[in-house]
Amino acid sequence: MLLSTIVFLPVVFALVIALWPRENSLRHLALGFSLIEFILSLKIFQQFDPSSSSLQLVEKHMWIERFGIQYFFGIDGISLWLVILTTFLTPIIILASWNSIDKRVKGFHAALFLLQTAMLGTFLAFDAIFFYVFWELSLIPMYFMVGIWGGTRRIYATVKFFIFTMVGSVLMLIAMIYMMYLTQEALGTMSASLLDFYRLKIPFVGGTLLSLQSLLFFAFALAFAIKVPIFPLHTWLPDAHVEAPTPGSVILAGVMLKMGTYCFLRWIIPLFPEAAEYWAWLFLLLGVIGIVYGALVAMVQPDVKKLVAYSSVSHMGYIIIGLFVFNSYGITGGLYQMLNHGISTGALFILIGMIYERTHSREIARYGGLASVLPIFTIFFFIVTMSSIAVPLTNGFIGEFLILMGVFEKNPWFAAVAVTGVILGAAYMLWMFMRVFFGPKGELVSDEHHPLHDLNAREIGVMIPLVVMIFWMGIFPNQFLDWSKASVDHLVKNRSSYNLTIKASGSHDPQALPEEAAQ
Amino acid sequence: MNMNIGLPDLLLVSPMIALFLASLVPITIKVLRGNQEQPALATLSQALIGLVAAIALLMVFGGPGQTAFNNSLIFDGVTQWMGIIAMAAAAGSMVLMYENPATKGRQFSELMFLAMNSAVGMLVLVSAVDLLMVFIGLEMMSLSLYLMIAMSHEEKLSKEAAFKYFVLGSVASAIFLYGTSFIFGATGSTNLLGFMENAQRLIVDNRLFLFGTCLVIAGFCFKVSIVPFHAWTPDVYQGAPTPHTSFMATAVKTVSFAAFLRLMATKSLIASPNLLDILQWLAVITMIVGNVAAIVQNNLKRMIAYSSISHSGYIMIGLITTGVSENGAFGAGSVIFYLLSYAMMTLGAFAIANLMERSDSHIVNIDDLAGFAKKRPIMALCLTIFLLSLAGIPPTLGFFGKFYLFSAAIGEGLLWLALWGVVNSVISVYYYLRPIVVMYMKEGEADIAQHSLNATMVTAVISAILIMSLGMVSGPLFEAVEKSLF
Amino acid sequence: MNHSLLMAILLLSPFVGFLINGLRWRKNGPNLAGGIATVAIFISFICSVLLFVDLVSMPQEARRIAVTFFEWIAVDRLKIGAGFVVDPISAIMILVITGVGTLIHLFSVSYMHHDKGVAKYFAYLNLFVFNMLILVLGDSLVTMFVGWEGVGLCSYLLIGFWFTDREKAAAGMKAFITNRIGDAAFLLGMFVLFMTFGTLNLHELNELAPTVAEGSWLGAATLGTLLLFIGATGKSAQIPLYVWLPDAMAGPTPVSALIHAATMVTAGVYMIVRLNAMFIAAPNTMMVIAVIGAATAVFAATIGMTQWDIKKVLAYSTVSQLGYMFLAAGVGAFGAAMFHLMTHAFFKALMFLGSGSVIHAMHEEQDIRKMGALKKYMPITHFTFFLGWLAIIGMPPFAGFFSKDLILEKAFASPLGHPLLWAAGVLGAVMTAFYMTRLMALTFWGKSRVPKEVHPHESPWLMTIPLIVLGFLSVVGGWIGIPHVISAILPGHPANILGDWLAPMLKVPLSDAHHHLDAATEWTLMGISVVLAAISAAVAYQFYVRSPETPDKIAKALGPVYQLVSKKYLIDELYFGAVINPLIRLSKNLWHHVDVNFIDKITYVLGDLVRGGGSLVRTLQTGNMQLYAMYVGLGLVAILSFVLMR
Amino acid sequence: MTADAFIFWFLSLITLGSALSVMLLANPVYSALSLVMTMVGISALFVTLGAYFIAGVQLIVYAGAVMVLFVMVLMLFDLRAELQAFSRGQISGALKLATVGALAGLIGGALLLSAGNVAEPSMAEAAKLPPDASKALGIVLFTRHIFGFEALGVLLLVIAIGTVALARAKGGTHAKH
Amino acid sequence: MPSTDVFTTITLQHYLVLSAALFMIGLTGVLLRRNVIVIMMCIELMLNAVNLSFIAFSKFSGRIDGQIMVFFVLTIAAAEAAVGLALIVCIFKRFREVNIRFFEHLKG
Repeated sequence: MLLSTIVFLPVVFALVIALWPRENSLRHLALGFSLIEFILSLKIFQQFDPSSSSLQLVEKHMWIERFGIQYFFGIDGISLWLVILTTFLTPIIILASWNSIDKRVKGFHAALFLLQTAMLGTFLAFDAIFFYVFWELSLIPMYFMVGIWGGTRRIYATVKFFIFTMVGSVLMLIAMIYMMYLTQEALGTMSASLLDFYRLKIPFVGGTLLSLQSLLFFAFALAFAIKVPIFPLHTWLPDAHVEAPTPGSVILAGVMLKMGTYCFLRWIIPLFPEAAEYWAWLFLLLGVIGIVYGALVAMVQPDVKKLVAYSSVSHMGYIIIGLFVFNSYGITGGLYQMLNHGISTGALFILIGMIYERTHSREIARYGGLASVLPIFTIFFFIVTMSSIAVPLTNGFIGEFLILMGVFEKNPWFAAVAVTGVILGAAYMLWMFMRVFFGPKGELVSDEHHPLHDLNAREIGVMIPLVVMIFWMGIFPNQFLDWSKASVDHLVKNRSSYNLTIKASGSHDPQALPEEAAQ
Repeated sequence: MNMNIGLPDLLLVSPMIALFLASLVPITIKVLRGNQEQPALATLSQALIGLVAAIALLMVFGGPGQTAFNNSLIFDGVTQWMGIIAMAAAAGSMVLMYENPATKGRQFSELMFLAMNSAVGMLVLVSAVDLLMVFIGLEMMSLSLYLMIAMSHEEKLSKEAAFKYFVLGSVASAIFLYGTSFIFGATGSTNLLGFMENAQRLIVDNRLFLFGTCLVIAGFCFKVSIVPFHAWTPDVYQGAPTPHTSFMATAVKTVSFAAFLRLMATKSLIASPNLLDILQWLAVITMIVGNVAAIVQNNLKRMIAYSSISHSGYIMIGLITTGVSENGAFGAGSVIFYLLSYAMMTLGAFAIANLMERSDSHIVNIDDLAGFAKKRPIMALCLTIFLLSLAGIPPTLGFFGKFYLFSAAIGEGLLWLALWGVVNSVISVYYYLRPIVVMYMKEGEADIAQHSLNATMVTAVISAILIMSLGMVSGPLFEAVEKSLF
Repeated sequence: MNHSLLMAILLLSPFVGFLINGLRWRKNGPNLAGGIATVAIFISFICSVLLFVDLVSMPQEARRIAVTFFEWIAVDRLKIGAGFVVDPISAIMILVITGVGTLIHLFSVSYMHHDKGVAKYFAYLNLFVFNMLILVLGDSLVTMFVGWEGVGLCSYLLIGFWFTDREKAAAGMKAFITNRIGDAAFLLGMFVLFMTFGTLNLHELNELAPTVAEGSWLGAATLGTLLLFIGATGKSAQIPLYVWLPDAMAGPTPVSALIHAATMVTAGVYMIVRLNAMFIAAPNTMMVIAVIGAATAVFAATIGMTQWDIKKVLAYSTVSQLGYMFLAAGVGAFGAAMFHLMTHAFFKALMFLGSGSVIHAMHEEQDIRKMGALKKYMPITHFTFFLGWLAIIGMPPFAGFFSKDLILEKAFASPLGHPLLWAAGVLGAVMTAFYMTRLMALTFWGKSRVPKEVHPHESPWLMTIPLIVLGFLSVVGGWIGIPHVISAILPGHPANILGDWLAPMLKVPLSDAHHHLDAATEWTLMGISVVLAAISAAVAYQFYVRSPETPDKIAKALGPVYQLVSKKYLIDELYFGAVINPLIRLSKNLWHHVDVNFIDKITYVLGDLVRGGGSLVRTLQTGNMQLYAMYVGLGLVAILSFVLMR
Repeated sequence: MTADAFIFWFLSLITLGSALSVMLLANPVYSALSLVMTMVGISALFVTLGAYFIAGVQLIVYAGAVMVLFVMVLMLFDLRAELQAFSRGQISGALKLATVGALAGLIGGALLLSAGNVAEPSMAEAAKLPPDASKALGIVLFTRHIFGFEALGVLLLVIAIGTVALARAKGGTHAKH
Repeated sequence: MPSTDVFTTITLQHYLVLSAALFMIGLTGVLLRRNVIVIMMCIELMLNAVNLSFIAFSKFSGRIDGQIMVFFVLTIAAAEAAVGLALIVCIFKRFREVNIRFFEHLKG
């Protein structure tokens, strides 16, 4: 029941919030709820067995028997940290948006919790259609978040976001249905369970796009590639980020983009091993282009948020190339980088939100000399910047290092190009940092009428956990990687005939046993 | 001639009888009261009781696969489900009529009488397996509808709509009949069950039968507004009073598809690849035309009208699936399920449109929704649910409708139809999002009707709740539908 | 004492200092902050000494104290621990770092006394030392890389310490990004080595290094070391990535002394020495290193001769001296490289601190044209600076003489060496003597050109004590590496202590392991360089003290050449014009033309297509029902004719 | 040429001719009268086909009732010949004609070639079919098609009430301006 | 031989083509005429064509059901005419116009 509780508790929270009569205590309530959820998600560690590569804490019930669609939650080392990331970021987001969301507070928090459910469900669902429901569901709260609480061009941005994402996912739906029929052929009964999908041997012919496996591969890949986003499907991202309110940006960058990369790892690579292998060059190429392109374009952005958005394109490029080299380094690095990016880019967006609250501008040119006015803010921003450009002992380094190493093992040339991202990343971040924080005071900073105040206790409280995580993950990565190691190794070793078993024994959850026995 | 017609037949048609008798109640009361309207609520309740009775009788007596009156009527799963959907949708629409400025008030009894008899026609239509009965049912339904539309208190557009509908409908009827005559000529019978076994052979060998089938299909296509037989739809939907539009878009469309489904169930498509192809193209073109035209609309009703055209295209996918599969239960089930979801969400959407109408000639534009979310948050949420469901976003019922439809199509190897379907659902997202955008993200003072519209709101809320909750249990529901067929 | 505890204290003491000062950066005053920081480093120094003593007490072959605190990254074959190792090479480094570091901290207390951000300054400085220690102690390339980037980061922070000046902030950024270019190559180098040898542990890499020299340019060892060397050029300011170092003088002067002279910039050399076996296996790399080193030595020296900023002169001098170290490393004389590294740390730190003292006295004036005759105002500074001067121009028996001489000798005689390399080295030495003398002359000697409102004065004792200590070290520092030929005539003094100390760690060039010059040649070489340097110094003295107008004449006579050199060969402009600006233009074009006008355009076009279709349908929907009936008819025609086909 | 054939050709000529005049004549009253003529022609054709009862009904219902309705409405409106009987728009006109032409070609062609496609005469029924089939018709109508017949009754009732309601409705036939 | 056949032997096809011709004339009228009443008449024409077709089939296939169909169609056509004329009157009252051109408010 743990996973179900974790996934669906936020819906209950959302309902309670929607019905809560008093506006002024709403934020406290939401914060409390999100903390409860976070603590609950930590209970996973208690019950999770890191030494097993099997699917754990499984909850499996038939949902739509006609198609073999199941209510199927499970967790393994790959999804574990993304779940924690999601529950970890939510209280931070609520705290960060304490003042910035000043209209329709109720709706905002309800949407946030709904979104949390959708994201958690995406990470935990192991049935295609069940998964798809969460996947699509996540669009709606986000759509409202950007559309209602966003900036001036919010409607354009949010519709673009919705339609871009939708384009990819509908093809995935078709592919999923097709695969359900394939399971019917192969296994006798129709099943939408991912574990049954894994058992399929889908015919693959190299050299052509038209072999079944390649077509299915691309149908899935398109959906995920748009979500990630991979160049050249990224143009929705900068718009969405710039227009989104701070919490929206944080969720978007922190978790939603990870849904794409996570699914590459969960779906694409094990489901279509030959096609993934055959088309890996394409994704490596696009990933590398994304890294360089994102970095270059980020460099010349006049808007801080857009800069960070493009930096996301660049960082997500790393994750993609990491995943598509199929070795331990790349995949571990990719997985780690997902968490890193979630934390550091999330933190960047929070920080940008904080300064935006003070000056109502994100134009780099109007800043300057902020460091002497807002020293605490500067320190946090600097730390996060360091994480973003992957300075060792911050989390970013571990991810990038492993990814680059993995890519190098597979194809040194791609690694050589990708490594320029390390340089360009430093260039655009530090250049921006210099223009905003250093030098003489800019027009916004020196405005006599609106003296800027440094971070208050709440804002520091928001940043502290993030900063702690940045260093914790940078200094003790093994504490994190150990939980995923078995799953990643299992994936890497058995990629061409991947399957996932359900962990039957050793579960601490007494209720899990009869359910599995029923299976 | 074996002519034993007896009580069983009467029991089977008891829903129609009951509904007809119920329809006489309000109008009789009006006559007895000296041409004075009884309270509208009483009229409405009588009508609803009639519909509920019809549903109940349909469920009780409409056993699996029984025929009545010498095989001219059949009572099977399709009849039951489609009948129930249509009756429920009609009931919902009648509730809207009760509160719409263009339909409430004077002559409400007559309106209810016509609407209920239209529903009787629907029941005939859903159970008809004889093309003659189909024709009678169709005409009973349509003629009442023309009169209903023309009776609107709005004096200009509704009249035009009624007349357009009438003329084009008559032409379509003529075409349908002409086709029927060809089929009669070719087979000596107008009963679908009569020539079912031969249909596959005839469609290949017999050009008369082929043409007859095509003409009949064209007649159906007109009723369910498949492009290019659709042109009446936007105009009539816009011109008619909103509850009537809802009535047409939900109940009428459902039963028309039921009759169409019967024709498809003759499996003649299996033998005729040409017919199959052209139907597929019609489905695709319908989806595209409906969706792209909806994008450029400002009038809310007109937009929903075009969207309804595109939904016909989706349902066509299911019909084609039914037509090409050996056991059409999956396809037919998906069609029924889709119609169920479609009827609910469209009814809901029209309920909201109803809410917006201030006078009998008020035209509701999408931009008028600005600020709606602030003024009526629950209604806005309901509309959001309806629109998302229409767009097929999970976990709404609309998503599952599409899912079953596309699954059925893929199962029959009609992958490319499913692909067109999903591509179109992306296009449709654009315009379904527009009202949501306007409601939630644009500032404005939504002008909504001042008079009380409780019944409309209840309808909307019930629809919304059903859409959200039935989505979760759609599996058993779909299985129930599928198992009850054929 | 327990080694791991000692090591932990060694490493963490500066870090704790950093934390204290960093968290209380608004509250700690200069004395408190400085005190904490200095003590922190001094504790490290004591630990270093203790470790060193332990090391000495061990048998020669087993001189290695390795501590692994925890496993840091473990993925597949990659196992990186938070492991630190003290061996003869790193022992020297930690002594230098903590020793010189303590002095510089001490100096800073006074130097930064009036700065508002003094606690922050000390925090950064401590952090730097912490990172530098990680760099030198790290037992694998990755741990080294942690320090490597960490010191770069601190350097960035300290160069841009006075960030309200955009120039200074930009200098910091330039340093970081230039370093990053090297770091990127460093990463690739690590990957090459790891993929080939399966480990990144320095010790294991040295063990696994090929025993036969690689001829190919693409061999693992060659490629890996070459890439690592590119990393080193970034960190150690060699051609072509040296451009950041002169700009780095924007930071506070003690920072220049510590980071940009004594410690950080030598990291590249240190890295090469650590991996000497691997480098030795790659003669092509060695050749590149030697050539780059020699070229940098000469090239930077030429620029140094034309600069007017006291710190810029020293900066180019540093670049040049680093060139020497690379030259040494490149010819396989790792011991010499380490030796020069150490002596250079002493005298260059001295000179930087001295210049800091001068700048302090001159109220932040750095232009040597506005100085002169400071000798009388600042006797201690002058005297110590004088010692440094002697050391750097290689006058025996000062520290620089021995190390530089050793390098030149190896450049000439090593199997990897070449007379041309030696010649370049000598040329560099000559120029060094010239510009250093010029610096001395213009700053301390000759006539005073000090503006009237400035009243130079001797610095306080907190600043002069480090100068004195370093001055002392500049004199005696070289005595631990006295060549055999000299020790032969200096009975009682052991020859080349340093060489012996390092010997077990170092591999000599593969061919000809026991190559020795005969004494006469050695003497001759020594003589040539010393005499030429002395002459050069004398000429410079003549130019700048006796007849100050001569240089101008020569400059005029040289015309464009002089201009070019004094403008640093326009390398910065070249980089900007050829790389950075085009890159920014490219980026803008990418943004406008690819993102906005192409990818988004496609979506707009698709949208317009759909809307166009919608408008088309609208126009067909005329409202005329006869037309609608015609559509019905047309549809019928379409269906019927279609079913007739085929 | 047999008498049958002559009668057929004669009647077709009348029917088609009057049908064309319905379509072509500008004055709606003439159209209406031509329509009556067509009905009569068709009725006569029914007779040639042996459907005497239907022929009678045709005359009574159409020529009698329906046409009277038409003429009454025409009188009500008091319409004169229209200046433009046909829709404007040459392109659309041509298109419409082309459509009808194509349709006529397709259907006519199919019908001409349909000789073998007609259902085999059902021997059982044909035997029972007397020359005057009215009785048989009645039997079939009230047995096999009883439900349709009843439904028809309902339909007529509904239409009757409905049209009256419409006439009384706001904006209906009796509405005032 | 065939030429005389066509004229002398009246077959089913003769009736069918005749009915088709009537149907097409009716359709043409619906498409082209502007007076709504005439359009109605043309619709009646189409229905009559259908009736003719039914009777012809009925005769030549020897099934009486065709006549039943015609019976129904006749009745419903009459009902349709009643409804149509009621609508026309209704429209005429409102628009004072029977020209189809004036009923184009709903479009787009």
